Amino acid sequence: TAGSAAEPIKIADVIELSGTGATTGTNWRNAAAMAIDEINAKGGILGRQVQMTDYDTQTNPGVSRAQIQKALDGEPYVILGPIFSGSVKANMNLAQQAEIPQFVGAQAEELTHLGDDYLFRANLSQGAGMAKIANYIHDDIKAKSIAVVWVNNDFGKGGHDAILKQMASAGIKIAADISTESGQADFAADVVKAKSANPDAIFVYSNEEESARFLREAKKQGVAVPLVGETTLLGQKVIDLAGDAANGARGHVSLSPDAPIPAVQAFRDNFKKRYDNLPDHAAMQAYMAVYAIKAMTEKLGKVDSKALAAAFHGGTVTPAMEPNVLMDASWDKNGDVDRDSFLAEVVDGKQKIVAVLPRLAK
Amino acid sequence: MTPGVPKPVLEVRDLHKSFGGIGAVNGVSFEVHEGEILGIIGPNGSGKSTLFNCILGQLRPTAGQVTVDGQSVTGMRPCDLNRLGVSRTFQLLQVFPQLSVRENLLLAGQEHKGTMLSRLFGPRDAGLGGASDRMIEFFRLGPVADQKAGGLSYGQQKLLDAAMAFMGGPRLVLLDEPAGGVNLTMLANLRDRLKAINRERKSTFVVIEHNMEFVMALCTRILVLAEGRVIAMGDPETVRRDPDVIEAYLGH
Amino acid sequence: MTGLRRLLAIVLSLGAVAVLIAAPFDLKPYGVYILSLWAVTAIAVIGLNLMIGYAGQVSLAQGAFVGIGAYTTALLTTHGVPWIGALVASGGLSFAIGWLLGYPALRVQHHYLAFVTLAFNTLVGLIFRNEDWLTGGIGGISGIPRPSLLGWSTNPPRSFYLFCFAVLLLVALATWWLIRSPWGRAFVALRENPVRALSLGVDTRRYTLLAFALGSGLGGVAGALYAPLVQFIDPTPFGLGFSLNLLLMVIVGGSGFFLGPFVGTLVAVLLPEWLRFAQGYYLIIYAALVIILLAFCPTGLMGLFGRLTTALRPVPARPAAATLTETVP
Amino acid sequence: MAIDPGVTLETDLELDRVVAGYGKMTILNETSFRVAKGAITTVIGPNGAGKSTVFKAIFGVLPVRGGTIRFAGRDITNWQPRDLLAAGICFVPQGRNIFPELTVRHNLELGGVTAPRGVDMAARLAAVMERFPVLRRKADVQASTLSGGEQKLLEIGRALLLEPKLLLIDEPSIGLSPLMVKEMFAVLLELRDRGVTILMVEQNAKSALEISDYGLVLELGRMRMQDKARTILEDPRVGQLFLGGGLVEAAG
Amino acid sequence: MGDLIHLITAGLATGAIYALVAIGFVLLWQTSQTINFAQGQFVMLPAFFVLAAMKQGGLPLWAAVLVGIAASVLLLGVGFKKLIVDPMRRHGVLPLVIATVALGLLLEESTKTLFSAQAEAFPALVPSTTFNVLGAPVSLQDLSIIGFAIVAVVALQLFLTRTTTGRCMQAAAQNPEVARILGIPVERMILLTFVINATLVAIASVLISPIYLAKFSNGGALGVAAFVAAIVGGFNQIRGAIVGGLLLGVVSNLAAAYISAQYRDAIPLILLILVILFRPRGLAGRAEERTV
Ligand SMILES: Nc1ncnc2c1ncn2[C@@H]1O[C@H](COP(=O)(O)OP(=O)(O)OP(=O)(O)O)[C@@H](O)[C@H]1O
Ligand SMILES: Nc1ncnc2c1ncn2[C@@H]1O[C@H](COP(=O)(O)OP(=O)(O)OP(=O)(O)O)[C@@H](O)[C@H]1O
Ligand SMILES: [Mg+2]
Ligand SMILES: [Mg+2]
Repeated sequence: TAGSAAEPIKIADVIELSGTGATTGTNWRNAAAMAIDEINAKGGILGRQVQMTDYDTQTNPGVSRAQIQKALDGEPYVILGPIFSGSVKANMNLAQQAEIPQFVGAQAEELTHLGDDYLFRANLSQGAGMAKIANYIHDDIKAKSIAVVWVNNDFGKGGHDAILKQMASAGIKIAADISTESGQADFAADVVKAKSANPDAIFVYSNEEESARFLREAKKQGVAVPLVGETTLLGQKVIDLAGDAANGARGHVSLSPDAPIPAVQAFRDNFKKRYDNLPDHAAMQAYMAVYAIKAMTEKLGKVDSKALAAAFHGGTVTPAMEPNVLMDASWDKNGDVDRDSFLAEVVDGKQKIVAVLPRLAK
Repeated sequence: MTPGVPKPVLEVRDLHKSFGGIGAVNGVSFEVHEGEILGIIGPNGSGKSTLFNCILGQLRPTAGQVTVDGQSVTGMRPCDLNRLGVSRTFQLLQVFPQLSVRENLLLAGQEHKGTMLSRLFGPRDAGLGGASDRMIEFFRLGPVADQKAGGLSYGQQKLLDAAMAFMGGPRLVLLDEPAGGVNLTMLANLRDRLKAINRERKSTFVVIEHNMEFVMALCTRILVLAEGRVIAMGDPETVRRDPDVIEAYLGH
Repeated sequence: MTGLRRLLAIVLSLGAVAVLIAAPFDLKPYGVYILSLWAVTAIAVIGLNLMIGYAGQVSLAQGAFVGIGAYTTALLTTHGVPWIGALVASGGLSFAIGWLLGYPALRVQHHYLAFVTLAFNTLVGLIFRNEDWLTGGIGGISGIPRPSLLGWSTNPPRSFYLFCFAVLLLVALATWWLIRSPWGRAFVALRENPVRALSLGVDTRRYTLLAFALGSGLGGVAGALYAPLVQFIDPTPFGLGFSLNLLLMVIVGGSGFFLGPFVGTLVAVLLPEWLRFAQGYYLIIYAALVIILLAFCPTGLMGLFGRLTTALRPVPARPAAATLTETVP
Repeated sequence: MAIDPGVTLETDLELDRVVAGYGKMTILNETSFRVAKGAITTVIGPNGAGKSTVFKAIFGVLPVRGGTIRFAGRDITNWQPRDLLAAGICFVPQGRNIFPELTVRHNLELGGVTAPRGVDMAARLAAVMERFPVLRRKADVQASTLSGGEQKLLEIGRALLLEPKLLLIDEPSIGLSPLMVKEMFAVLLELRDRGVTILMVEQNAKSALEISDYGLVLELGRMRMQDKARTILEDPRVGQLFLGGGLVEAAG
Repeated sequence: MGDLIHLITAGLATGAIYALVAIGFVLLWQTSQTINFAQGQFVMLPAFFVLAAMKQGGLPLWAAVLVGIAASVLLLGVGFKKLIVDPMRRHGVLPLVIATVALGLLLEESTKTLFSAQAEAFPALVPSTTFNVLGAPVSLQDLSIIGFAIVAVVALQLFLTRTTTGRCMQAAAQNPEVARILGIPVERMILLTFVINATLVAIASVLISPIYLAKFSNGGALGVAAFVAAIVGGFNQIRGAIVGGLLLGVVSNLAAAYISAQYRDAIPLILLILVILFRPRGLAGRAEERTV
């Protein structure tokens, strides 16, 4: 995987560019591409240019496996993606066999407990995220019971299971457990159900446009209790789509382009300028992952996949090493990442960060 | 006339068929004895084809009984009836357009040969090669034997349709206007062939036809339908002279 | 099929077989994987072609049957049942369910039937997703072992490909025999003129159900190979999209042609891969090409092949009949 | 219903060495004949001779590969049906040619879509229904539910709506009861007397030739004989080959 | 009780959307015997034309809408008919079905690549004011959709059955050869069909998108739902689209609320199967023709 200084460093981006995951996948790809262009413009990594190739998984595990295989045939330095846990499960062992580190956007809890020491998360696991949500609901909202509205797909199911676990341990009662479909248009039934269970809060965990539609329907039906979300619900995209129906939505944001950090906001603006839409958290993950790889590689002083994987276990990257990693981030022995995260609330059409939650491990 | 064989091959008892309340067949009864050739004539829309469709299970009769060899077959599926040796032709062309003429004939016969298994593992032509060749020969379809049936002329398709009805070696055949569009000379052969089969195999025919020459020359007995009712029945000459028949059907 | 055409077809197919056996030895693992995927998918498409191309029974549920086969195999083999057993179970189960799914076809045809099967496909998908206790739900089933037969492990990509290809060959030969037997003729009769067929003693009900069961059964067989190929399954791949894609392969290859499925699958599996150089545009180009292809040969690639070979054939003789000039017999 | 050979008859329709066929197969091989104006000409010939093909070629349904077709002095080779209708030619094809899911009335009306503005369609429609009362009785049922013969009547009626100058009619008698055949022939004769040219194919050749002025024998896509209908009718070889010589005696 | 009424009204609103899309299917079937699997995408696309006309062209909404309709008539009407339908019509339904499946993919991918992979908010023609009906909130948008769907259905039904042109269109579909022999301009009739369809989808798109949001991937699910609606209602009667659509909308809401959220999508499909098996012509459809 090393190679002479002449040839570029190859990064394989195996990601959801079509199928149900296309939206986040595209965000991820765009951010990664942007990061790499920036890096190359500044002279690359250790003086070598970086070259990224996209492999579309079509949000289909079988295809993702084929694409990882293809990527590996090209002998890349690292692999970025995929985001969907199913795809990761289908292809992670190939990367492991080839001993190539793989940075995934997948949040499913189990992934990092399968003893794969080449798998790294670019984002908090749902476990970690939900733990913070649980505290928030318990301490700040002081809810005794909540309704959980989740999208019944790869992404939502994992979150659903995680939050239920957390709620159980926090002793908060689940008033209603409502599964919704991705691409669902009419949330009347779900809001009715959530309302009639009269909980202290409603936890909404779904994709962007579905979240927006839910917020609108909730407003239409005049839901009074707080609508709590994790990351997506508070993203600028959802706010734009939902209009003023989004105001008052609150919750935890694992990564936010609106974080009160200059570097983050610079990133957001560049991205907006380049792609004429706002980055979502997937975009940030990818962007930060690429720079983390850069930072760690330069720290190592050599381009060596195996060494890189080793270095990331228990390793930390900081803006001091490379400003564009945006925030401190450290990976544990399982490959789980840990970062500061935020509590936010939507106030007249903008996401407002109300608190920064420190890393668990500090 | 027919030899007085006691049990009728086909017996229709008080058959009714109505569509949305409007009766197409209103209480038709008749018997056909072994070796008979019964002609059915009647004005357009008098219920002849509907009668056939009810006898053969294509349509479910509103009321009435149909028996073949004394066994009730009312509501029996056409394919089971066909396996009992009852076959038919349709008034409107009914061939398998994408299959060659020969394939059409093989298909027409294959379900009468062997078992499901032998049809899967047995010979491709189900041992009907000879039979189909003879049919092709007789109906002058030789030149088009390997053409797709859909590409045949109207008359040729009509003949193929008739040929198919005979592939299974049936005992009772119901023909719905076999003469329509068939060249007169071929028709003469057809008539002779029907008579021959009827004589040799003692097989029985019921023929719907508007071509009176053909009917008169072929049939041993004629049944006249009008508005779904039998208005006359008897030997060709009597029927031909029957004033009602002349009024309703033949014209002066 | 005329002698010339048959000869050409046979020569081509023998050549193809030889190439396909030799292929994996100078391909990277990825190429081998794609070839295996082709072989597996082709089996499902052969089944679908049997239903649509021959018996004229439109099914939009073939994807679901691949899924049923895949899940059955995954569940059994991960619980220690040998693959052969799983294969029989997968095929058998799909056959049985296919038989049941055939019943609607006795009442309705064409687009109505298509939508019954479409609904069925979605229902199966929902069961895969929601019945965690059985199917692992969205989490899916991972760690599916690849079979080893009489000590020969098919774990390495090449071996597994050859294994899939062998199964494909067997299926192909069986189908070839079937469609040329009187059964095949009866299937075509269903497609061409069920009313007439019925009056000729063809038990259309039995043959319809058989067509469904056999076609779906092959779907199951494909599934039994798909599971160990990917070694992980979840509900996503077996949705309506997959069924439509399988249908696409039948039509693009040429429905009602024996070789259609092989060609159609090749196009649908390989073309997107070849086009990946076009990065973000590859699916656009792929879709456009499919449309263009169908616009130029709606009867599919085999139909085109047929047209080309007929062009080589001599002009058919004008059908003769009795003539005035010839003396009367 | 005798024909008067005396009347002066100029040519109305002329085929000159017309070549046409299906796919690679040539059916019409330099077929030439003339059709007299204001007369009934009947084409006879064995099944598959190419009679319907001639009609399809004339009416632009089948591309003409060679030769020319002239009507009223104009070259109409490969014209579109729409233009032929405008030129006053109507075509009643062989077989079943209806719009199954439309009502009988609407089926009829569609026969007149190309009629020039002014004409009073309602009146003509009434006239046709007068002629074939069954069409009035069933005016509002789906055409597909008509009996075979009734469907044919529907087609014939439909062709009369435009009051054509030249009527091409392919085996109109198929499926019609003798009474209806008489009626239909009567209609044709009336049309002729109004100066309409009629070119008809009939397998029911004897009755057809009896009302025709001219006969025309087509065989293997070639015109073999063309003469006064009576002459053709009496030609022994024609009788043997195409008029089922045998049939006559047998029935006689 | 209030809940029930609310579920029903909301269901009717969504149902109207399905109906609006379903009309296209039924129309295409009745007047050209074609099935368009890209119908969902057809409804998804015009919204983006409008957005583009507003963003790039800087037009006001109403002008942009006209542009959208024009574009869709051109592309999804004339273009679709000439480039895709014509070559395949003669070869039965299946090749066209597949071609339209591919077309659906083409439209989705192009929209994703050329416009945006993300959902876009879409400006509403009618204000989104809501008022109460029996204690259930109903928005003006919902009403406008139901209204338009009903108008479209009635208009088309009259056009097809009462006018000669309408009947010529049906004739051209049921028996093109004979239609040609009678001098019916078959090609023009079919073109007309697709132009009408294109106009319908464009208007549908504009009405739906403010609620549905404009997104490249909206088409698939919408298309299938509309299909189901069309079949349930009756594939050979325009009015079937309304019946099926509204029924479907209500049923899926009630199913989600009272039967099973996880299997909410299953209930309408089971309904579909039952309808097909026991009333193949559909709830509002016409009986099929005589077969023998
Ligand atoms: N499916 C149907 N629905 C409604 N009416 C029908 C149906 N089938 C037949 N009929 C009516 O029943 C009557 C008898 O039809 P049938 O086809 O039996 O007449 P037929 O005696 O065969 O006439 P032809 O000699 O013209 O063939 C006709 O008036 C026809 O309109
Ligand atoms: N669509 C077609 N495709 C291929 N061959 C055809 C087609 N139609 C007719 N033929 C062939 O052309 C020849 C003449 O057919 P045509 O229909 O003109 O015969 P015809 O004289 O009308 O016979 P009939 O008296 O039976 O109607 C026949 O041999 C037939 O096989
Ligand atoms: Mg009849
Ligand atoms: Mg003819």
